[in-house]
Amino acid sequence: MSKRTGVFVCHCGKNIAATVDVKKVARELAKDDGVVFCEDYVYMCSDPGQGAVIDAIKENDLDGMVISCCSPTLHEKTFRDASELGGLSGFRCEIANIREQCSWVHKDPDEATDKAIKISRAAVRRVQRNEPLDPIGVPVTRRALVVGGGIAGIQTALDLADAGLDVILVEKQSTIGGNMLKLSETFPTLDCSQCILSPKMVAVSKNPRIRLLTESEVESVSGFVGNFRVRIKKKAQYVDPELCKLCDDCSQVCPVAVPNEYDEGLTNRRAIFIPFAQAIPASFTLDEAACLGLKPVVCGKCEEVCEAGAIDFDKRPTVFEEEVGAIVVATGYDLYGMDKLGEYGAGRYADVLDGLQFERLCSASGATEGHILRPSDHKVPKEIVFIQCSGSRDPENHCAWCSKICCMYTAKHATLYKHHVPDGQAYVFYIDIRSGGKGYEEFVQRSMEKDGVIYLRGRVSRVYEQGGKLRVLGVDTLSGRNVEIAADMVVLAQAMEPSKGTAEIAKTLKIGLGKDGFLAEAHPKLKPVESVTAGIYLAGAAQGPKDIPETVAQASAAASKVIALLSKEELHHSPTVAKVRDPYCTGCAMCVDACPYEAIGLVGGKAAVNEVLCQGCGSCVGVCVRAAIDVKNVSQLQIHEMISAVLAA
Amino acid sequence: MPNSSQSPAPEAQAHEPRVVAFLCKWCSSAGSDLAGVSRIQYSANATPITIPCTGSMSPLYVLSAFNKGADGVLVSGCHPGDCHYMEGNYLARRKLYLVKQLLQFVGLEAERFRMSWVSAAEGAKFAEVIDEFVGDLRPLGPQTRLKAKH
Amino acid sequence: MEKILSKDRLREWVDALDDCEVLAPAFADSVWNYARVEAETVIDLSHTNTINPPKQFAFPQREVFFRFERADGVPRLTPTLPDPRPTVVIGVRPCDGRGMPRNDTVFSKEFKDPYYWARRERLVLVGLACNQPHSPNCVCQSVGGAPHAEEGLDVLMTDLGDRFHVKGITAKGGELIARGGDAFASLQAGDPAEVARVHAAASSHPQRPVAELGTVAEAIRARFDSPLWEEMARHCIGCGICTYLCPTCHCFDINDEVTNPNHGTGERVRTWDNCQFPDFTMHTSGHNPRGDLGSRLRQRVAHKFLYFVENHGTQQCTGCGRCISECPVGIDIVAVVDRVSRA
Amino acid sequence: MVNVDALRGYAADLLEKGQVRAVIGYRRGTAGVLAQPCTIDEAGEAETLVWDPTCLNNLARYLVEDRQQQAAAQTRNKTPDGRPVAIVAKGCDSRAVAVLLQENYLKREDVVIIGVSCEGSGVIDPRKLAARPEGRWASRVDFAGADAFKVTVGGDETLIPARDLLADRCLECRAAAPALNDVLFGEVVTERGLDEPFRAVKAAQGATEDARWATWEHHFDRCLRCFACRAVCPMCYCPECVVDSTTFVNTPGTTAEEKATRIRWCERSASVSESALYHLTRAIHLAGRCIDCGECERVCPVNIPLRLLNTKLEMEAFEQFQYEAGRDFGQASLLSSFRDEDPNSFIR
Repeated sequence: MSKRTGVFVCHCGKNIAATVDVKKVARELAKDDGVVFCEDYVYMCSDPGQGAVIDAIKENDLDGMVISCCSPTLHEKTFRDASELGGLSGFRCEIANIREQCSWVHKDPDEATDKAIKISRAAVRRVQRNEPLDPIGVPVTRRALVVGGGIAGIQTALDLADAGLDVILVEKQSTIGGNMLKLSETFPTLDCSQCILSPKMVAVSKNPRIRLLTESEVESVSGFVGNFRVRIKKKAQYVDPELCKLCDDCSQVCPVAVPNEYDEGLTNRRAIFIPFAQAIPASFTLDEAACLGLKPVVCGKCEEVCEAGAIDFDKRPTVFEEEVGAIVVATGYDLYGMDKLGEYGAGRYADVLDGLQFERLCSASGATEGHILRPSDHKVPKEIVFIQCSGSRDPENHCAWCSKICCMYTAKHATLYKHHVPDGQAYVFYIDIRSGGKGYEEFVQRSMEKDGVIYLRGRVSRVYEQGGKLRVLGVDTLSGRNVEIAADMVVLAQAMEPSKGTAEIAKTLKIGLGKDGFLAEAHPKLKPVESVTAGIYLAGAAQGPKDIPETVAQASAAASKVIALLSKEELHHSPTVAKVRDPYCTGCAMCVDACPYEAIGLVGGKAAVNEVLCQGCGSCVGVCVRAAIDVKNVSQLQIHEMISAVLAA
Repeated sequence: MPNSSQSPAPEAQAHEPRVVAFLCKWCSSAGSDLAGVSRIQYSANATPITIPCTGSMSPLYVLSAFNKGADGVLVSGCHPGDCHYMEGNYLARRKLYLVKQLLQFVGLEAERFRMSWVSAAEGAKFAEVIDEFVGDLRPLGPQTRLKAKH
Repeated sequence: MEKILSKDRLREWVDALDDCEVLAPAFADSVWNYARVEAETVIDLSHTNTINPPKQFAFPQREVFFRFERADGVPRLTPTLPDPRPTVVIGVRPCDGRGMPRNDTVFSKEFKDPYYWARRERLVLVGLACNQPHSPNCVCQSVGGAPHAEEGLDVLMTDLGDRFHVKGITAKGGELIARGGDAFASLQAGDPAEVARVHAAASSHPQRPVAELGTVAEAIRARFDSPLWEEMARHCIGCGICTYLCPTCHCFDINDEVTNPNHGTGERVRTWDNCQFPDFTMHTSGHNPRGDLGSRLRQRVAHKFLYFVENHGTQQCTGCGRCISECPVGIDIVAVVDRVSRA
Repeated sequence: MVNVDALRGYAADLLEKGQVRAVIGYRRGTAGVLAQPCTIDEAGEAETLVWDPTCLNNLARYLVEDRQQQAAAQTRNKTPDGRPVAIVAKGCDSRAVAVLLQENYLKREDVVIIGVSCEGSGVIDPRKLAARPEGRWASRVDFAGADAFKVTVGGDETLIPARDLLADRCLECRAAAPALNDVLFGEVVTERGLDEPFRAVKAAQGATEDARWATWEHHFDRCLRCFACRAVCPMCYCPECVVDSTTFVNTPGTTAEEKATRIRWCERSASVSESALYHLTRAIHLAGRCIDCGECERVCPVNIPLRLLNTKLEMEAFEQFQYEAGRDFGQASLLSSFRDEDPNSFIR
């Protein structure tokens, strides 16, 4: 226990001193048990302030230090480092937050001063029982896992491999490329999406450091930063990509036709098929669910015609266990379900499409080979309506958030439409145009001015079919008039939502989700690519709506974080972890059940903490009826003393 | 007889409630920081004690605070689903629901124990929670029921 | 001094004691216990024995010795001697009356405990003789007492149906009766005989014998190391019922209760403690000389029937039977003494 | 009807064949009407076993004692006798065993549960018996079907309606026969026309806040801190009670620092505040663990209705979390588990 505690009370210029009588705080604290040094100072975080900490420790032989100042999120590290320089363990230094939690939120000087004394006093009582801990060293596995093979995952994997790290890239579908592979052109440059993406896909397939596992999913994760153990399940590989010669004989004989998800359901495909010509791995694949029967084989025609002998119906799923040091989650987005937009005729009328379907219509690799034709009758639409914020920015009925990219892709769609159908008319219903980004505003302006797209500010209330036309009822709030357009096609700029399975992967990886279901970053400003779990990073639209350049930037940022992490010889883990008081433990295992990190096990009938897994949350403390477990430096004794200190008259 | 909640003694009217606020480090403590950064003014009656997670709340912290004379005890953590440690707030919710039920059962004034979810982004809500709590406590006067009488 | 008090005038007497704290048995929560007599209280002396003996009125469960604080770094102590109102306890059963002088001995023999005596000197015990035993576990006569024993009481009342025979035993008792004035009547001719008849009838109820009382001390000494103790204590759960309810158990613990930890303010407090708690004899080293149930049962029984006899010349047990009736697991001091004696 | 001779024979047989180390059961006490706990080590003693409505104790308490002694023997480097212990268990007692199993305090193979049915009735409340004329002098109480007890005083036998003598906990009992058993004597009776579960606690919480506090202040004030409630409870097996360190865990390995840093949550003074802290902590520490054997209330010398504190929380556990202590020893404990739909509306 600390018996020579020092206290510094920071003025923070006037930030604290204007409300809190810092001299009085120092005077009162000086009277407390074990406080041997107590002073106030104008700016503790300044260089002389830190120097004063170092000097005070040395001159007064302090074994504990409290700085009453701003929030510990700001300068805890500063003062712990200063303490170390003074020869005192950083863990023997605590911050009393008398600025954010006191001087800034109270006006009455007496009340604020009284509260500042209590806060400081509690910190003194706590620090007096802090242990001088050493960080826990952990070895590192220099290999990373990337979950999701869209542009985010691809970029991360390439950057990591480039830095000399081995990468496992796991993709649920049979090709990498994700949603970007479905796009025709990209805003604002209108370059061909597949043309800029496919070189990266090929680079993935050719990179010896990247192990690509398509049709695979992460089943479970255990371990901790630097040392995760992942179980990955790969579906049965009925077509061997090494042997497949892409001759297409198999699909010619396949009797099955099902909607082609890679073409957003606009065309059909066979049970054995290749998603795209550019697919990586470059191989046909067999859709188990659509196939007439594999066990026992019902049809077997494809196997008969395959000269390469690439098809083997007896293949089974395989499960890998891999060790990795870091994980990047890049599971991407889905468009908000069309079925939820009944008022816009979605799902009812064949010519009401979502944005990705429209991309497929525009794409040369799509069903219409790049001609914009109505799915219902293959006629060229002469009047087309684009509806923005379809499902976005509607907290009552749909998604509360702005999906960020729809303004831009709608402008792109309208432009592309005009390029394909110069005599057609495009209308865009919008709430606002959000075109922040390099060249973005200019692009939108061009669509209006050069391509004559008519922008109507207002919401659409209803879309219904009448006389072979889609009647779009809306309002133009700028002119204050109701608008009715007889359209041939309606395109809904559906909101972006986290891809299906995001919640499951978050649970598997034990990372948090925000209220909206996107993966939660550790700090909205300062840690935008870190998840709340150390060693797990986020990239792309799984973390929130974003466009391609932003996704690529975040992917590279995540990669650089991983590179920095895995470049260390060993990792340091916070030592404020749970500690079992052996004689008190009865082995009831309530803590084992309560621990979210599986960090506690029973050894010899008593709870034992894996200090490396433990994050110090204290769930174990909260459930232990025997008080047989504590988190170091926030022990129950310390909390008890803090309660006493705060309430002592 | 202890003070009745219906008719506080005259001196009780002037009593300034003393509140211990257990704040989880990641959400509610950060939320209180945001209230500070935003300069949102609120009552100074609550003294914060930061804990790693509401899941680490021992029921004894609550009982002990009342024993030592707290007029009110607040436990504030992350919204369900937002726990930095994934599950701690769910464990806390179940446990502290029972604590609250028990305290009410023996007749501690129901208003004296409160729980809230305040995220790191909810500085304004933090201030509201404290002000409302202190406002509700003020008419009750001093907490005499569980307080140690020395 | 002997008087007759009609039952309907008992209240008159109590009302005359208006400067005193008056306590009498009351049946509440399904148990008899002493309660303060208030203006509206109907005093009911049909009680079996109270669950708590009257020792608490001289030896309360919590006694503050002094307060401590530190002002400007200098410790300061403030002694706190109790200064109670005179306290009259009505309806004390003779077994409990006999308990008081035993406690007086403990708290005065080597050191006169000022806290105990500050209360004790202002305590007046008004006994009520038992006309029949209250339970099969009443063994007052087997330990040298009687249903109408006067030892330790200031006044003894005997229930004669519609009236009490009231006898002043000590000077304090006499004064107390005198304060009742007209409420009391003189004895009639037949009263002494009636009192004697009631006492004799009460004494004639058979009670369980406590072995050969004179040989018990020697028997315990001889069987100190007998495995019998552990066998008899096998189901003891180590609670404090037998000792806390005992009219003569008097062990205590002393603790500092800190009220302001920042400035070292608080009180030094004496609280009851008891030899049946496992930590009672726990040493700082971790060694516990009475670490098993048998040695703790032996301590309790030997204290009553051996050590107290050695130190003070009489058994400490007064036969109230509480420790038997209230033991959650049926440990029966009469049977224990009997087995040890016959072993 | 439980055939007591068959029960004795079964116990004797277990001991005879060396299948168990001991049988924990009930025998006649030496004072008063109540049976008392006993531990039978030899087949010959099985004759003394009894089963009647005065067998109040929850004998699971002695499984705890037994495990502690086994552990102590092990630390003294004695080879412990690894055979199981048999225990005579009522419905509530068997639920206590289930909680001990759930908490790894025992292993299933370490205990042989000799279940006894409460005959559709239950055990008596000795205070209710003592309150009747001559009740203090009763020498025997026997089951007389589900609805009555046969009370013997001197040579006289009287039938008394079961409701008049039944312990409160038995009036509200939902399982008067042990579900967890290795052998069961007597019939499983599920339908009982007595009180609804949680009737008493529901009545108590109907009072106003001030009235509730007046009641509990009165009770906390009367508490002697004899800790009989804790001592008799099979679930209160902590090596050291967090509220009052009456059982110090002091080993040669305990450091001076540890001795100096025990948390004084609660003072030893038997004052309202300290006793409240003790009882409330005990209640919350028993949440999801109390199986309502009612022993705490039965043994309380000043008759504090302690059962209410525990049943209040068991009622909440049952109604809000569909959790029943002792129902299934494989379930996760109440407080180390949660569900998304747990009550949330009490939170601001």
